[in-house]
Amino acid sequence: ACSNDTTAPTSSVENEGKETNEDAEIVYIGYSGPLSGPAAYYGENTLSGLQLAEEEINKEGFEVNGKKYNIQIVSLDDKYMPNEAAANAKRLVQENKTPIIYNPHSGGIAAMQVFNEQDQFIVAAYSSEPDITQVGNSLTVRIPPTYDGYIEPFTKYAMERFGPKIASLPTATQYGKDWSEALLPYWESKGGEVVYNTAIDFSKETDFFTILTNALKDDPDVLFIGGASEPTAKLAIQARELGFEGGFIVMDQAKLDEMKAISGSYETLEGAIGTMPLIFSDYPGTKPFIDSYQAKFNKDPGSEAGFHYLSLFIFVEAMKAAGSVDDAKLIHEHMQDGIDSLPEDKKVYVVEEIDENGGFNLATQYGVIEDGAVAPVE
Amino acid sequence: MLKLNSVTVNYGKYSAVRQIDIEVSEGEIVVLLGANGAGKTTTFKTISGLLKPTGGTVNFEGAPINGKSPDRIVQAGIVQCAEDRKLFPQMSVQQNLMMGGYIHRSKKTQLKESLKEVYELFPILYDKRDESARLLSGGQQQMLAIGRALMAKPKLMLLDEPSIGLAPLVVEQMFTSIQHINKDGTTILLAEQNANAALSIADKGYVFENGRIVIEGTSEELFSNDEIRKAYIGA
Amino acid sequence: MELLIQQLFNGLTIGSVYALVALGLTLVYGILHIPNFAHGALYMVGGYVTLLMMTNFGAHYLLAILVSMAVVGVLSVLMERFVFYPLRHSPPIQDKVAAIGILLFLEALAQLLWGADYRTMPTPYGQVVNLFGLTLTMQRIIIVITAVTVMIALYAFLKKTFIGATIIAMAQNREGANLVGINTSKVAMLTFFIAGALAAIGASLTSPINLVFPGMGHLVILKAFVIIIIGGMGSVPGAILGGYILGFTESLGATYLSNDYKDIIAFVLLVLILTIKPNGIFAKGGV
Amino acid sequence: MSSIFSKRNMVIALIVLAFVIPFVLQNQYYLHILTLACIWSIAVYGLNLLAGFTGYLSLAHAGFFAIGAYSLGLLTVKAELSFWLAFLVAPIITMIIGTFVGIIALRTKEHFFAIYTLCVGYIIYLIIDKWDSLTGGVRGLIGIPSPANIGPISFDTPLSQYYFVLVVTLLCILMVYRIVHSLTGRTFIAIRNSEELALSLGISTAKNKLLSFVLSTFFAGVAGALYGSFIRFIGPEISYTTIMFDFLTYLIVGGIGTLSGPIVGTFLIVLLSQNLQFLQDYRMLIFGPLLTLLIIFSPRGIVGFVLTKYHQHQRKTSAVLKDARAKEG
Amino acid sequence: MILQTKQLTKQFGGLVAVKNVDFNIEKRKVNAIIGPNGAGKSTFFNLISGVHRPSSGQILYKGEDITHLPANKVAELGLARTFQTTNLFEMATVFDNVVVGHRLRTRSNFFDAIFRTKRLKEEEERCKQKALEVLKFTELSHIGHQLVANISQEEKKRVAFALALATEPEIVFLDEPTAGVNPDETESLAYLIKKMVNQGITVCLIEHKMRMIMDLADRIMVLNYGEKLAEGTPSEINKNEEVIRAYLGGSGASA
Ligand SMILES: Nc1ncnc2c1ncn2[C@@H]1O[C@H](COP(=O)(O)OP(=O)(O)OP(=O)(O)O)[C@@H](O)[C@H]1O
Ligand SMILES: Nc1ncnc2c1ncn2[C@@H]1O[C@H](COP(=O)(O)OP(=O)(O)OP(=O)(O)O)[C@@H](O)[C@H]1O
Ligand SMILES: CC(C)C[C@H](N)C(=O)O
Ligand SMILES: [Mg+2]
Ligand SMILES: [Mg+2]
Repeated sequence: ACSNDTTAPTSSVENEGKETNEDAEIVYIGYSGPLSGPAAYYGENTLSGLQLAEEEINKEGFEVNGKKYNIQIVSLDDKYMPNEAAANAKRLVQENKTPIIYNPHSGGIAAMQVFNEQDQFIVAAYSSEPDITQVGNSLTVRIPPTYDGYIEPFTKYAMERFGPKIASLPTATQYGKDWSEALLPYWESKGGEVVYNTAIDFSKETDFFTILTNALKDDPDVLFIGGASEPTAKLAIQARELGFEGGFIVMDQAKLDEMKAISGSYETLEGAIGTMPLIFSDYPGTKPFIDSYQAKFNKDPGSEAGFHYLSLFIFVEAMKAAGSVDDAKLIHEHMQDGIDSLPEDKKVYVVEEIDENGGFNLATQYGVIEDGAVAPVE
Repeated sequence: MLKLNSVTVNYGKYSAVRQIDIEVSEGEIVVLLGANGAGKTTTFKTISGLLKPTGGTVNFEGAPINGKSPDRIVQAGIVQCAEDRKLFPQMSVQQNLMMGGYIHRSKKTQLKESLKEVYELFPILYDKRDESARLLSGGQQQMLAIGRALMAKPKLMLLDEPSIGLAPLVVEQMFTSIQHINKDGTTILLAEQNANAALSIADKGYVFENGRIVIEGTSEELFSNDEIRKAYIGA
Repeated sequence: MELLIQQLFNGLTIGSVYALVALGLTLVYGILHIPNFAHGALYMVGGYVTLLMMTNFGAHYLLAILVSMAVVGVLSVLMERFVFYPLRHSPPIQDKVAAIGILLFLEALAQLLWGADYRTMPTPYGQVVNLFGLTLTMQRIIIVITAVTVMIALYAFLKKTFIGATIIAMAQNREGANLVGINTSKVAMLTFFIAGALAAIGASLTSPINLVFPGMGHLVILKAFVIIIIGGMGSVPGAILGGYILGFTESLGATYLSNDYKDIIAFVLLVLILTIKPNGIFAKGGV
Repeated sequence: MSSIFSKRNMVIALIVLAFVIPFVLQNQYYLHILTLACIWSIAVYGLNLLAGFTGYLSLAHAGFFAIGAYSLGLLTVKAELSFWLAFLVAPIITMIIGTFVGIIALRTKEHFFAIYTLCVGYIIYLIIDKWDSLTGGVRGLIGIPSPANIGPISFDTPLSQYYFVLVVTLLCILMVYRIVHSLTGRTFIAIRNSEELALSLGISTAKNKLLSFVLSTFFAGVAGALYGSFIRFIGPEISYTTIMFDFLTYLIVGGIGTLSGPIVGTFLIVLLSQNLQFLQDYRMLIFGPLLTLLIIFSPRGIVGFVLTKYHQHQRKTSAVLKDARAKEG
Repeated sequence: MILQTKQLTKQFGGLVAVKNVDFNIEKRKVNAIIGPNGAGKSTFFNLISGVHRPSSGQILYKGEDITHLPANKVAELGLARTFQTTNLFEMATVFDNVVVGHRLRTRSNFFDAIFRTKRLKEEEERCKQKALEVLKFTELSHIGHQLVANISQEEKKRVAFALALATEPEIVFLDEPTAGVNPDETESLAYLIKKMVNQGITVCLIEHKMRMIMDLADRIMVLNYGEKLAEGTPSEINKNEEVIRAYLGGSGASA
């Protein structure tokens, strides 16, 4: 295998056996993310959305300048490490001439941004890290929304329903810290009080009782939690075990439905407010997406999958509008066109526009758990 | 009982023992004499399976035992009391002795019996039974090593320089004990620098030089051999 | 005061887990001088086997743990036979790297077989118990009780039984053990088996309060290594003491100093201990 | 005669190869990988100096690597020092911290030293991770400049960066070569062999051990600084145990205590793991056992294995020569 | 008299390994120490050479108090030693082993190493010359290029001598230099020791091989349980009843 450098790394979705579009050319789309190690599940979820999109796109193929194309995802493992992500990006550009490379962590994205303009590829950045779009990189597309939109409604809801004391226990990633840095001042400005504030490193903590005991000692009304859904759910469960009866503000990385899978019922999570789980969303394209995702992967999709799925369709549309499948700059310039011409049934979320820094702007929905069920907030 | 047939043992390229033949019959005390580094310890290690011979065979009670693992050889009835004693330093005297009875571990009463016998043979060990082995003096450690070997109720006991570093008085006691053990039915193969004492209790002996056996004979023959008197007895 | 007691109990829980994992490691390290970095992977496999026994075969939690102990024990023995036995004459660094290879393999295998996702392990002992103003859960009480029982049992096994004594004997003098008729290969396998079984117990007990996933071994293994060195390699009381020292430092440090810096506090404490006692708390060979 | 001829020319040939390879490969990605491998190998040389030649296995080296990288990063990004000054100062800072750590850590020996330094490495990681206001915490440090132009030479293309890193690597190897082959190196080896003996030969083991420790942190610091300027983004994970285990693996696979081991091991493993990428999920299923097998069948590493064979061969030939001479005589 | 111990004592926990030993080492003589295993002989060496700190007592070298000097300083003063278990770098050549022996007489540091300064080159040359010289003296020149792992036991002992000699010592302390060596080779080592004394070096050695000691030693001290049991010429020691009882045995034991 070592000497056979010309063969492209195959995608994990098998392309052989699909009889359509035999004469179509292939556009390689790069992906670098954690596919082994502690963050592998996160990586797999993000990749799965791309794979589903790839499959659907290739049923018909797409046409640019009268030429037919198929997509092929080339995925490489970077173990969540920036330098590996950079090496992967180099490799993808060099061997597959990928005009777009996805990466789902801020470190990898930042490392790629060092050379993506020079090497002419778009970083499809799945991160809510504000820096990603603020460094002024001209070939970056930030896919998920920033969390600013959540601060106000979450605060309002939680404070009104439960009271003014909050204990903050976000995940110990930059994303988590930024979230709490945005939330807590706002919370205080609305007359609230922060009674405890620390970050939890889910990759190092075996048991959350110690932290929770401290967080709960001043009887907070609300817990601010978040991170990967499953450990976040564990945190909520253990808070209940320790007698906590208030509500939760759940940052957007965790999904209420995924948390319920761990807690067993929504009762435990009563009073939690967070982003609307994809399965409860009702954008035009959500339903078809959920159906085909369930058919393919045999589980409910999370928003990571949804965003990746959606974004690939937008990129394809942008390529069509740009009239090029390989000119990253041109594609980036036509992102707005791509968004505008996205078919209704692919709108898993509704992206309104792409801002001047390359960030998607979209309307988001929130959900709360009331009486043991998810309910949308007005 | 024990028969070494043209046994050769190498350490890497170096032959420490070269084509030696040794025979030990039941009930005998046989002594191996020789200078430092002549190959006695190597021979013992080979018999008890810690080393594999490069050539030749070792037969015990008619069956070959070369190449067998040390624990199998102990089960066959050969127990070695090594030159450097190889005690379990942090275990107590009694624990060391009980470990010596490892192959009879299911026979609790027999073990108790053996323990009593050892304590009778070496009363000092009884006084020190709860002391860590490493805190014993050299002589006591040597007794413990022999006691531990006896616990296995061996048919053949290999004693590698039991008198090493011991005060003459202790050496005397040691040899008396060896005779006792032998009278109780244990065959003994002994390596010694202290040729005088060894030959006085042995039936026959072999003299090693540079890994070869240069002289063999009964104790009387060796005792009266001038060369040996000069080299090892220093008369 | 109540806070202190609650945190002491929390420290006890977490310390129990650390001690259980460290025990298996210290046996293997102290007796065979093998720094088995793959021990964390055994821990992880232990969690999965228990989980799968419960979810796929409907086995009771306790039965599932027994099966897990057996499976991981055997896996551990296989590791000894195929990797560490051939390396028995090499210096420990080589073992370390070989163990890293196994670790990578087992983690990848787990991910392939069972997926990368987080799973929860159900437990029949989920009840919350309130005692004297303390909040305990049955599971945590079980963790502490089991850990203490297992430690006492292991200690008694090593000290009071013949088979156990062979392990100690081998640690103290390998050739000597050979010379009294102990099959050292068998003892090595036995030791690895026990270590594997202990990892399985640790993981099976902890999983209901955390999650089961391929990388779960990382949570404990580094700390376990530090513990066994602090406690003196091969020392059973040392591993237990080290586990609890770390557990209490973490819970009390998080409470009275800083949660963000609690790991630093724990590690600085460990460094201090080693600075003052360069050979660990329990010097070598104790068992 | 022929052996001098071949050894010397091999080295020259390899260096020439290293210089022309970018033109042969014409592949940015491989250039990137080669550059990274060079950087790693410098750190591994540092580790080797201490673990391989002096006999003290430090597991804090990823930490010192990170200190080098962060020093460069902070000096350029926050203190806005000129690149070259920062590049000079970064290894010095690493060495200063290394001196303090070394003085205390070297009180311990063997396993205890290894674990002690493992703890120190972990503490370094935690400090980088937690001290947000200085290091940027988990977000890391972004925007480290690449080497500034020296007159007409600029370092902003991958090719020029490769040459820059290559030259530094060669200088470092030369340094290690000279140290190992000097009286200082002989002193280190004597300490590894037996501290007792070294002491009895009048060698101040404490001083020399510290020297070796500090030198090895120097190489880690240089590698870290290079890494920072090459990837231009650093996060706390570069000081984590994963990186430390990588270093260790490179060293052991290449051959600990040999001069070419670090570079052989690093290049082999880095290229191997990159080339196994196509296996996707199965990568570690293959790589893990491969690593284990490599250790089982060649415990002294690739270079150790080759050296043993070489010595055997030499012994045989000299024996043959002796025989021949004997027959003649 | 070149070196003198006064009431030298060493305690390990409860064990007194060396107890109030007064001993004088005579210049250019062979001073031997004998005694049963565990008598404290090696410990006595370790005290003098600075490996262990004495619990009490004094060590004077040419009238200067060296009791508390670390081992490397003691070596610099001209006291060299060998160890009971041969202690060499197995995977290096004999020559490379010996070169480092002269390190303590050189000054070059690692800057010299990196810049290959004149001083380093000179000193390296000096070390190599010294190595060649002592290899010649110990009759090892022919195996200088061999790996230590591949040479015989007796050759290893000689390498250990060579290493000690490379430090340019005034006294060498030899701990059981002929252990594990056959009688023929023992004799050639004894010859080498004589040769050292003829060169003006003072020798102090520990041995269990009586015939060699009686032949070689000018003076003998007998240690027993850490205490000096007797001291004198070989023939005096040979006749000393106490020594016979505690150590020599012989007629006493068989009687
Ligand atoms: N592990 C080893 N590796 C290499 N050579 C060895 C080893 N063990 C012993 N030898 C050598 O083998 C030879 C025979 O040694 P052995 O220990 O059998 O002698 P011995 O007769 O028991 O001597 P002693 O009276 O000193 O106990 C010696 O030259 C010794 O140096
Ligand atoms: N570092 C130490 N710690 C504790 N006890 C020690 C230490 N070194 C030596 N001893 C003890 O001191 C006593 C004297 O030991 P030493 O090595 O000096 O004996 P020796 O006369 O050289 O014996 P041999 O002839 O066997 O070499 C022994 O009982 C030994 O166990
Ligand atoms: C929630 C995610 C969008 C955040 C992502 N894990 C990051 O590293 O930035
Ligand atoms: Mg012997
Ligand atoms: Mg001695």
